[in-house]
Amino acid sequence: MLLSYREALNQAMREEMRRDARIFLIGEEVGYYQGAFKVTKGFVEEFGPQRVVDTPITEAGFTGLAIGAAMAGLHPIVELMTMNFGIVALDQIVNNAAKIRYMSGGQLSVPLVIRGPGSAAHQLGAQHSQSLEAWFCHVPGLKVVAPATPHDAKGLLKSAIRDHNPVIFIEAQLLYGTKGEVGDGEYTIPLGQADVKREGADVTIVAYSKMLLVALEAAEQLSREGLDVEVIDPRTLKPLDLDTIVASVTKTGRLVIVEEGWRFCGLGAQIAESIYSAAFDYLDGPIVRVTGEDVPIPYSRPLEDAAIPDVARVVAAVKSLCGAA
Amino acid sequence: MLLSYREALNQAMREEMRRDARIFLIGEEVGYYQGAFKVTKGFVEEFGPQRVVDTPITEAGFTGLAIGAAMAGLHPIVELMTMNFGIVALDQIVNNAAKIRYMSGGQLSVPLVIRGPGSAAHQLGAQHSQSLEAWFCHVPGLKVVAPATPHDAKGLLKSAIRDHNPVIFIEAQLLYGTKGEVGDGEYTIPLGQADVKREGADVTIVAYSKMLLVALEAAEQLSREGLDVEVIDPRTLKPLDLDTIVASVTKTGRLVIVEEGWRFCGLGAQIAESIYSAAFDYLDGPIVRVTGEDVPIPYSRPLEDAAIPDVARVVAAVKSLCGAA
Amino acid sequence: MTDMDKADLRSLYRRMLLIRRFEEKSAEMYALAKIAGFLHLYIGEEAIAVGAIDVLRPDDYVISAYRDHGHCLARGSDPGKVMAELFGKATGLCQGKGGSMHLVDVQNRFMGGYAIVGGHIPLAAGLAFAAKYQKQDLVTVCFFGEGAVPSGQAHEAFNLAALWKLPVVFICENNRYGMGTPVHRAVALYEDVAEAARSYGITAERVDGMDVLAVRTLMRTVVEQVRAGQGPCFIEAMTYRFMGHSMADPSHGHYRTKDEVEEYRKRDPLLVLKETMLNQTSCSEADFKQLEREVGDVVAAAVKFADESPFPEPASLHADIMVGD
Amino acid sequence: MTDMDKADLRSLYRRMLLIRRFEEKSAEMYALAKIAGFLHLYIGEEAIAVGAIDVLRPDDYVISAYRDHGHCLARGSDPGKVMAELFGKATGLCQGKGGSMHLVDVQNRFMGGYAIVGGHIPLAAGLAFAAKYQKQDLVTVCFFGEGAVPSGQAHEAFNLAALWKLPVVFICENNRYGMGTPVHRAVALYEDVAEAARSYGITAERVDGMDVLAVRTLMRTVVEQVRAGQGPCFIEAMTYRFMGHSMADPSHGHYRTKDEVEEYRKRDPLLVLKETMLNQTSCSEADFKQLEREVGDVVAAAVKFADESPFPEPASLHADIMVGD
Ligand SMILES: Cc1ncc(C[n+]2csc(CCOP(=O)(O)OP(=O)(O)O)c2C)c(N)n1
Ligand SMILES: Cc1ncc(C[n+]2csc(CCOP(=O)(O)OP(=O)(O)O)c2C)c(N)n1
Ligand SMILES: [Mg+2]
Ligand SMILES: [Mg+2]
Repeated sequence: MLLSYREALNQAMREEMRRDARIFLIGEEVGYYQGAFKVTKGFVEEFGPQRVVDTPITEAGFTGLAIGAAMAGLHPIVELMTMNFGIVALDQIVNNAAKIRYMSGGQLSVPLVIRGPGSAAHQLGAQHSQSLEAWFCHVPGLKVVAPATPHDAKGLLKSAIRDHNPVIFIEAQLLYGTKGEVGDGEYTIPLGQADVKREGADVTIVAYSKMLLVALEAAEQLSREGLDVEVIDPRTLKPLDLDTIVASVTKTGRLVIVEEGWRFCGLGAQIAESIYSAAFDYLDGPIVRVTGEDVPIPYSRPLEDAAIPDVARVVAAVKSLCGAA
Repeated sequence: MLLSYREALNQAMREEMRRDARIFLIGEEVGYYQGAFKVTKGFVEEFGPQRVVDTPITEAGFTGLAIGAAMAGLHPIVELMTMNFGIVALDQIVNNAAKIRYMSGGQLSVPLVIRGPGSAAHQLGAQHSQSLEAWFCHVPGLKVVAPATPHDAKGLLKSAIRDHNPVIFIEAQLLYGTKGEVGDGEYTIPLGQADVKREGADVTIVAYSKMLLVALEAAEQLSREGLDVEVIDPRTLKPLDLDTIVASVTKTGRLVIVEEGWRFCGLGAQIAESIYSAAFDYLDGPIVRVTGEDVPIPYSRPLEDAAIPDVARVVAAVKSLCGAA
Repeated sequence: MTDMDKADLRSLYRRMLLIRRFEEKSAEMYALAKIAGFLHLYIGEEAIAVGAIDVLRPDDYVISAYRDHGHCLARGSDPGKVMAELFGKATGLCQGKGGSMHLVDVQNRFMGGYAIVGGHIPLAAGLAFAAKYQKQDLVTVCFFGEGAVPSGQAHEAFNLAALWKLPVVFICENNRYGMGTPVHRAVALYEDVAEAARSYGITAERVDGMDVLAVRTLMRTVVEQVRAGQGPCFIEAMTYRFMGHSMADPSHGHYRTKDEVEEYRKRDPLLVLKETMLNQTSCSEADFKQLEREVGDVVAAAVKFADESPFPEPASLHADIMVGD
Repeated sequence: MTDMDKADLRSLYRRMLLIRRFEEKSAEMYALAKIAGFLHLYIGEEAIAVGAIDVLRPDDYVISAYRDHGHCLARGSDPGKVMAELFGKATGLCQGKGGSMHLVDVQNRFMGGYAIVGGHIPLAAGLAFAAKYQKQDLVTVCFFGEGAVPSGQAHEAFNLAALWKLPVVFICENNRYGMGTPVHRAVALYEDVAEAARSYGITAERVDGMDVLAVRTLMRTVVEQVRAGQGPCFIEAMTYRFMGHSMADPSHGHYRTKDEVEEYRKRDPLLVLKETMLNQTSCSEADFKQLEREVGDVVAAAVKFADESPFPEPASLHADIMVGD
């Protein structure tokens, strides 16, 4: 079935909400407005305003409320209009959602999905274009998922909803309209499993979310120049499926990591460090990172383009690593 | 002059506030209470409540207020009672302090120091024991400083206050009482310069804040076992003085990074990745990280001890790296 | 109104008309993809910005949210530079780095537009704090929507402003909707939004935000009081946005009816003032034609300037992150 | 009070006395370093927890901040397990992972103590939301200090609770100080803290928090209303803490005089109730001696249990972070 990423998310939530009445959706404009990006189209009509809850602009308040509801046995899906607004709810996410189970010695749990688009879209400016996955990944007690394709989006969101832990589920505005084949009927994809999106022998690229599409395009271009690129999508960023990446690097000896977020202390640094540790002797040379520039994202199009990885930069990075530049 | 870390900070701020009337201090209990950890002892008496401003428990509010005041030409020092409470002010720090200069195309600047103790003390529990430097370091537009000694604390705090940018200045409760020689009279230490705290030829340890003391003790112990350890304190975490670390690693060929924060996506991952990139061919083996465990910090003493790096673990890491375990 | 002569009224009208025509042109330019990102139009609300800002001194501070074109233009910014900013050009107010939501014009004491709902309200308190600290009799005026009133950051700022009697005027532009959410689903005491401020002991008044003269008259009194040191004031200006929330949102949408929009359009602030001028001064239709021509020329020139201006050099990507870069 | 017989009054007194003696013993144990971290005593405020919780059903939810021993014990937790938690022992309520500030006892529907000021108030709204969602007629009672009232998270939660008529009772324990800050320097409308809630249309009342019968009487009415679905209520309970803010803070400090403390001690809630019992029932001094003996035995047993219990195994460090670990 050919679906858009948006439709895949919509289906995943719809199926799960039909299955389990404890699941409810809460966030700004999720109901009558059908979602700021129309991900929850038709939800309030099907499930009613009790289960599709429009909120005032109070992310700390309603995220905290969702956590409290989860402690009491419900299973909330919090939609953040964009992940940027997670910053004002971060205390709730980090100090409550992530820690309550541990602090209570296992008495409580917080089954909760917090989802919404991360990363830049087109020219949304510095406060609306952030890729904050490294922050979330740093925090014990959270799982972090960032699917790139409609198929993965659906299967992973269903797993995230069925998980008994707080899961940060990062989408992307520029992915909502992208289309892809989605498995028929009920299916889930386990959290914590990477996917080899393209097999290759010469060099490995790790990329996730929007950047997966960039990496695949780069791989395509490189294949025309005779380079056989393997592309791995971790899909779940935490817990990270290191084994799949290690297996690939053991084969190719070369690794490029692509991420849209800021370079310094980005997730790619951790992936690199983990791979160096696990596969030092298999690496032919240093791992190369292609990342967002360490700048607040500028509004102007040419500057924004310069701040975010693109196909040309990934191609150049791979070539330089393969000594083919 | 032998001073405690606490006294060194007190002197630095006192000297700067005497020098420049635009500098004011703001935070919870900084005035009449003399600071929750008594860092600002005597300030309200000397500078008056106009310049030593006690606040309600509203970190987002008063941090934002300080940023606004900085935009209007003042130079605030925000004391966060502990860096943990920076989470509720993070939107102000990340979206306003760090971005306003850039978004305004250089029209505005935000000269501001946000300081307070990071990391665990003894048994403060999961919400009060966090080491969040990796988050701050991830954000373009912020400088991040974390001195370990009274001398560095004074010289770096004075530089931070004189800087025209937002600086996150991370102290530690368990350092406040530690003593050390502090330079006489006026001095500053430039931001962005690491310090070789101990010279050695066999292996390099990078450690900062509280962990520097752990590293130095480990080095001492290792020297009795014949291992000559070089210990580097970056002091400023961002911008990071990579050159000093690279120079050391070029000499020793081995690197251990010690940090108290959570392992996954911790600052040490970035330091490691940078060093692998810059000095891959000089490394005899993978860099070893000694980090806090990826758990919310538990209250119970034996568990807390198990969660945080100590001398024994640093010693063991160095030995394993040097094949002397 | 008695104190205003024909020239004064003409000037008010001209400023409102400029905002109106400027934004209509922006919408066109958005359709032509000359402008991108989120574009929030102020059409229908012009009387608030123009009436409120008219009574300020040039050195008073003004700060706003993301719906900021009106405030910026009312403050006297060069329409060419504003349009160039929307185009993302190097000649824009912020050299293209800010964009529509982050206009800043420090020369005109327009301290910026901010895009995290509620996040700029503490900044306003800080500007006012700085004025008071420096014993300057400056007033800060802070604009925001009724959707920001429930946000925690707004409340923390209200409390600080009240506690410290800061010279700030909070102007809540109650246009009845925050995106698709009507005020009664966002603010518990929606029938009297100003009660939020009164609960801090802040003087609060409601005004007809479609009547520029009413806004101006109230503001004159309020600003006088605030400047005299009587502490903050809050104004709830009742208004309506004629267009969608942003260019991504249809002008009426599901959340309100066409009829409702048409009803409010009858009280278009331009019509309201025009009627007064026709009835109570010697103004004729010819005068309004003349104004249209003048304003049309200004807007056309602004577009021409923006269009012909160069995009920023890629090299500027890393400029102006930090002072001293 | 008319409805309470001697046995009821005795039971209230006994519970207050248990909290008092338990905490006095905790302070001793802190001095002996059996307990560490921050220890915040509730001494002087016992009437609020006991009076409020007395009218609840076993399945109602209670949630609190870091000064939580009183609420936890009043809710019926085993003093041995509470003391063991303070000792950091494996037999503690949270197996030593929570500590004094994070007591949790789900069996008794004590949903936890939280240490970020204001951060648990949204959780309370969530517990109440869950009850309403599941059509359970449960009430949630949320305790916090007056210092939390200005916090943004509190306000966001108040608004949501009011907007959605959630069955939650907010109990503000106004002990006049937040650490060293008197309420008039923290809350703009300090003479009527409850106005904060009224501005959301929340019914709010003030009560003498030193009089357990007054608290109980008011709570009975309030809980009935809330349970009947009339929406949230707010209670400002006027009280005083006889000890320092925490064990790190001297019992009077610079911010208040010994005389002031002595003055308030005359209205010690234990004395107040004792007087009533002596005057209005057949209770004699002998009854109180008997109660002291009983409670003394319970506390001694709790200490013995805690002391003899084992510390958690190091292996438990990584347990209970996630469900399914
Ligand atoms: C913290 C935060 N949450 C959500 C948003 C998305 N958002 C942008 S504007 C808006 C509505 C604001 O409404 P209001 O304050 O009434 O202003 P108006 O747009 O009506 O002028 C929302 C939800 C945001 N920018 N910031
Ligand atoms: C967000 C946050 N800021 C600061 C603190 C430090 N702190 C802990 S308790 C406290 C005072 C709280 O006073 P109040 O709410 O009146 O409660 P009380 O201690 O009087 O019971 C402060 C400032 C904190 N825990 N959380
Ligand atoms: Mg609005
Ligand atoms: Mg208090």
